[in-house]
Amino acid sequence: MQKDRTKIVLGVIGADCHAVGNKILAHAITAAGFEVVNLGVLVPQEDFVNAAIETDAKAILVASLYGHGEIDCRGLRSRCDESGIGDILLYVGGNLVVGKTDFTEVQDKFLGMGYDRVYEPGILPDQVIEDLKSDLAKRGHFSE
Amino acid sequence: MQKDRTKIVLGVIGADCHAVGNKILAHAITAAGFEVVNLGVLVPQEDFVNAAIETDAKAILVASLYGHGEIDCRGLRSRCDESGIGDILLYVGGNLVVGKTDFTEVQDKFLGMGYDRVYEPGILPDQVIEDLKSDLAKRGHFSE
Amino acid sequence: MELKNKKWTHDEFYAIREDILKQWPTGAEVDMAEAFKYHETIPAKKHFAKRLVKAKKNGETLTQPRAGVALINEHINLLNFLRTEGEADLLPTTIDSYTRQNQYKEAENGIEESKRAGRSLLNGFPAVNHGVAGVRKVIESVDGPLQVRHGTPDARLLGEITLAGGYTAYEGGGISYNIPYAKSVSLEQTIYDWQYCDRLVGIYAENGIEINREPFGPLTGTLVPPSVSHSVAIIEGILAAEQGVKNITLGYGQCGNLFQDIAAIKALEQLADEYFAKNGYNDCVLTTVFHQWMGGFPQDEAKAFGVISWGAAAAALAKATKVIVKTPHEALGIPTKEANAQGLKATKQLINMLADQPFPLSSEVQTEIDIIKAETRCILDKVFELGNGDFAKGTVSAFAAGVLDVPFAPSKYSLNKILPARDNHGAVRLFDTGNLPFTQDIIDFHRIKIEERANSEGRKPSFQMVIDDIYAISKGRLVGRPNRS
Amino acid sequence: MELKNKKWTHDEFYAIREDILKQWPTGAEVDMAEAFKYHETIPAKKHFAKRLVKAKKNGETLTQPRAGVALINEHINLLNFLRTEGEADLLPTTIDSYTRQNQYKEAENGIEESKRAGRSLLNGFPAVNHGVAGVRKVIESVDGPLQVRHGTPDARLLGEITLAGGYTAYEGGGISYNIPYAKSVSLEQTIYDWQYCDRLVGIYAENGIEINREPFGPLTGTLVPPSVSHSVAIIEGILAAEQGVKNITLGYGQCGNLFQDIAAIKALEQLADEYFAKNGYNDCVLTTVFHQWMGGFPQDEAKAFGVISWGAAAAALAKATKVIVKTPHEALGIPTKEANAQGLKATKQLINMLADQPFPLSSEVQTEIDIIKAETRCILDKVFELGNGDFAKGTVSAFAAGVLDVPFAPSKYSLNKILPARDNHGAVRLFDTGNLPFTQDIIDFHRIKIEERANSEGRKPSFQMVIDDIYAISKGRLVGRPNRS
Ligand code: B12
Ligand code: B12
Repeated sequence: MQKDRTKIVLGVIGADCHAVGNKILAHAITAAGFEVVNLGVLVPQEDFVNAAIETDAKAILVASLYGHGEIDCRGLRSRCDESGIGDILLYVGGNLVVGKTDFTEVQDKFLGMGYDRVYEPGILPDQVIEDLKSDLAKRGHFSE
Repeated sequence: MQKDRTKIVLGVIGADCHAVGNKILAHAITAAGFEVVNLGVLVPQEDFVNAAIETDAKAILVASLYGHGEIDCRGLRSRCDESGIGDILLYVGGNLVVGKTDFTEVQDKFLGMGYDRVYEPGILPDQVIEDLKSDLAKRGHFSE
Repeated sequence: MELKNKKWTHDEFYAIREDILKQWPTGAEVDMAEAFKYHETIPAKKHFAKRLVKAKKNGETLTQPRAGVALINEHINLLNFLRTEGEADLLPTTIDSYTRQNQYKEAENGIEESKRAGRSLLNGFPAVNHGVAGVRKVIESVDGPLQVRHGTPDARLLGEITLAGGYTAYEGGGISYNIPYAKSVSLEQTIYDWQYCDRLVGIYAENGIEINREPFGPLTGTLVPPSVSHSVAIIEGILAAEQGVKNITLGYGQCGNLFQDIAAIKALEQLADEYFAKNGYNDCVLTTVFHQWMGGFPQDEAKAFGVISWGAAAAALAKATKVIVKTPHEALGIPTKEANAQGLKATKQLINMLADQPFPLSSEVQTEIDIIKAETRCILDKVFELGNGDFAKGTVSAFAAGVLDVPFAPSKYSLNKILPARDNHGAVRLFDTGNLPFTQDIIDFHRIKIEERANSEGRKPSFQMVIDDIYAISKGRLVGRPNRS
Repeated sequence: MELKNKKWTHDEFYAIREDILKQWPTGAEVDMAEAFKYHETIPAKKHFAKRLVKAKKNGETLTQPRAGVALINEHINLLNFLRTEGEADLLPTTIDSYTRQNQYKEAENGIEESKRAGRSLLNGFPAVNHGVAGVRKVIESVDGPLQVRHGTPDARLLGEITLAGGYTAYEGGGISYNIPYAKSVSLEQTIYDWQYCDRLVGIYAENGIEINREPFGPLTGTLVPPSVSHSVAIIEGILAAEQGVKNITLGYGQCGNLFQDIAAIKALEQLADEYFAKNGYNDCVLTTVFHQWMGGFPQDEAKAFGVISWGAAAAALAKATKVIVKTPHEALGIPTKEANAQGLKATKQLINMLADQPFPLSSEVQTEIDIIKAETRCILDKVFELGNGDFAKGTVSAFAAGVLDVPFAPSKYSLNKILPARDNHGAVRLFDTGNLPFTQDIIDFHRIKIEERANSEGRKPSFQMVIDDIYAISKGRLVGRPNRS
């Protein structure tokens, strides 16, 4: 049983220590039937990529709450390309930029960085899980 | 003594019943050495004019708090002209229009109606008294 | 007409009704029998009285804004916005000031000017001019319980039209809509005219239609001591009950000291039950309304949010049945619908956060309850005595004698002998008790409280202290200390 | 290095100082002797420690924001705006997160990017990169007491530079800036590194320069029970005092239940006095700081104002020496200077309105004080025992054993066995007391309180209840009731 569960890498990027959302997401996504590889907080880009390769994960969920997301999240997609997992799902969410900012702006910026989905501050896990399931189903990585 | 004191007509115009500011103004202006002819609240335009004529007042202070000032205060100046007291000082103050509005707009509107001074919401009596003294002094109606 | 607190017969009522409906053309639209049928079509969830009863049962505190504009569609949009965006539990229709003074021509003119200007030049909704049909547009397009809120000495035609139009709650009273709102209308007149409104509501009740009535609690909204407003509220409640009103909400305007505010609501509930029972009105449902600070507000919006939130907290801790909400625009002008919704949302947040926190009666609160009840009994019993057992007659004589007296009131029928000021903890006391029929103990209590403060400020009690208190909250404080404001 | 709670000798201190100053080029600018002279030129009114002492004496509650941007001039403008427009009594300099992790290269990059972007891309002020000279520009251009606020496990270089630069207050501690802010830095390491900072402040004190120190009270800011944060605060206070710190402010993050919040501040004062005396630190001035709700905020600004105002009210009624203020932008992003000033003004309005209202210790408050003190004593005495009379050693073992445990902490050195949840009145209790060394009575007390709530919600206590509580305030409530959120 354990081994059929789709693996998801989860972590909070850069020098960011916000842990509460991370713990809740891990709890909720696990409960939803995935196997969560939770790297916790303060995670450098390379750790996300390495964990994904080692565990053959199908998606990387990057959180950035503290405002440096703009700087920290750049280049993760190309890192994945270089490491041969260019097609992996990349989600990003949290409070991505410094300051209260119009979200569509932020979304375009991060979509431009190569993330497949960009989430508004305070989004609930249910939404994320729903998206994960449909995106992975499309890719044949998930079936209920 | 009583009779040398310059007379000031004070009242709240139209269907407006806001009495607190009126009482405080009457108290402060009296304390400042004027004789206040206080018409109180709910005062029609003609009463202001008649009171001014009867008492040979040198200024009329019109208050409008409740928002209808724009409608109620129009035409008071011409009424004064017609009654032969066209040169009397006219001040207006309170919350003159409906809604939180840029004051310079409001000021122009009421200066245009022929008021000599227009006051912002919540102005303190001291300011009013200072203006009264200098305006009346210019006209030779007041000396300390 | 001889004024007495006695239920009008149908003959007395219908004898004058014709003339009232003739005061403005739209009066002709009123057909009571048809109105009763119309009310039966109003769903329970839009029924004001029923919603209050439910809230009282569940210990809820409901939010209600003030709001009204000149034109029907704009008014509908405004109310729906406050309901959805502002999460308001109860909705108002605030009536404009011309209508309040029965100046329907001026109101008509205000409607025309508003159409031309493309913005409301009236400070409320001119319901009489819009008539029964216009009012029903509002009732039918707004999803929530609706109340008429005004300030009308003679509100008989307004009552006929708005109730026939489908409103299920009607604010006002012969004292509370005269003394703070009028200058030279006699109390005999307004109490008599409001007996008509109460009787009208009574007749609706006789026909199975429950309309909520709410005397206007805060009066002049400025440093009114609880016992003064409580006396007026209870008298108006009794006058309404006598005419057959069954669902009554008694009000109080926040003074700002937490213990006094909580005590005021508790004392109001207890006194009302006591005096209603004593006078044989045992089948009325009584609820309470707490008004967020009704005096001068700070112009700064963030500071206004502070005042609003403190009012919300006090209302929730006092467990009032509903709270009337102010807005961050209060000091400057009639709020935009957005500002109005903001006041409602800040209030809702606090009420929800405090809903789970009971506030047991501390000894401080109990002391305040005791003094408020003692003072109110002094006043009410004296009023009763002056009226030889008739609260209507007694009220007229009581105001003449200063036994009832409202600070800063514009009406010449209020002696204005009493002067309120805050004590050293910010509770509203009396610097001058005027002719209020207080016992010597109570008079001394107030003197000592004011002296306590005066000493701590190193000045003598004076009218300046009263003025400082009037400005204090708008200047960012509760007590108007000399050096600080 | 062997960790012990023992005042470092000058030799021990200076032995490692060279290397620390070499961690980044700007370290070379630090000249302590010159710094002492510089501090003597700082006027008393800009002196943080002195202002706190005065406030404690007068029973004031001072307001302080969080604020920091990447560039010096922008930072100066920001602080002056918060002082004048926001009426802030005390000012901060919030340090960016790269500096907090000693990533000075990334900080440099952030400065460059911010210059290019014309807006701050850093979430704080990178004081190390700006160096002593840069810091002094701030000190000299801002009229108010200034504190460094950060979250830095190894804050030695930051301390050297900012104190030499003229800051008179320094937040942080070896536990409170590790457990909530780090993942895999050992407590031996951070406690040791913070002994350096405390010793540095002690050396300033030896030279007649009083610097205020403040352990970070709220920890993870999310449902932290008072006894847990009090234990950490008092331990860090003692560790600081041992190194010669004389002016200490102990902190607490609002939980939301009024009685628990007031009790928490009172208990913190009483416990601190007790344990400082017991351990022979009799010449420290202790003050308190109350943090407005540190967990998830509502995104709606009006609702945020409600939360802010409630925090202001609790701080004022608890008579904390200062309150750290949130802003209406909290849920979404670092606030603009305007939003920051709004939070300050709403808070100031409430503090002023409540300043005159004493809140006597009701029996409800006293009960909370008693339970908080009993719990905290259990923890502190066990820590002391585990360290064989040494709080530094004891802390390390206590965290390993779960005797000290911080909910939701990212650090692997916190067991994360305890689970907090609100009781039926919204007070924060423990749904799972983990390995906290509580007596059976206390464990039962928590169990009963949680069961009370679970029953009223008709569900079993579960982790879902904890999650519901984490979201509750951001969803407009205090207690995360199932059907309501
Ligand atoms: C609690 C808190 C803290 C605690 C964190 C304790 C801990 N270790 O976890 C403490 C006090 C230590 C703290 C510190 C700081 N914080 Co902080 N903090 C918060 C706060 C108030 C709540 C965060 C939280 O726990 N929310 C509850 C959880 C459940 O929700 P969440 O974190 O938003 O996560 C949910 C969603 O966002 C989503 N989600 C999150 N990540 C992802 C990722 C993916 C892929 C997806 C799909 C979804 C998703 O799912 C989660 C579950 O619903 C927020 C403001 C707010 N939200 O009200 C500020 C906030 C995040 N902090 C902020 C800042 C700046 C800091 C500091 C830098 C200090 C400072 N300058 O003020 C430091 C950071 C230090 C560091 N190195 O990171 C800012 C960020 C500003 C910005 N982005 O512009 C915020 C927004 C406050 C503010 N407005 O200034 N903070
Ligand atoms: C107390 C109050 C009431 C009390 C009044 C009791 C009484 N009889 O006095 C009650 C509750 C009865 C009341 C009723 C209404 N009110 Co009212 N009320 C207020 C409130 C909260 C305070 C007014 C006050 O006493 N201030 C204290 C005194 C000392 O200050 P002041 O009145 O501003 O006067 C000072 C200065 O303005 C200046 N000044 C005033 N007049 C003049 C004139 C001159 C020539 C000069 C030089 C200076 C000057 O000097 C005074 C002393 O410093 C204000 C809002 C606020 N300011 O916070 C609303 C406010 C004035 N009311 C308002 C309204 C609309 C009403 C109502 C129509 C009900 C409604 N729709 O909400 C009714 C009016 C009924 C009627 N027919 O007039 C609005 C007006 C809106 C607008 N202009 O856009 C306000 C601004 C509230 C709001 N934002 O909606 N109100």
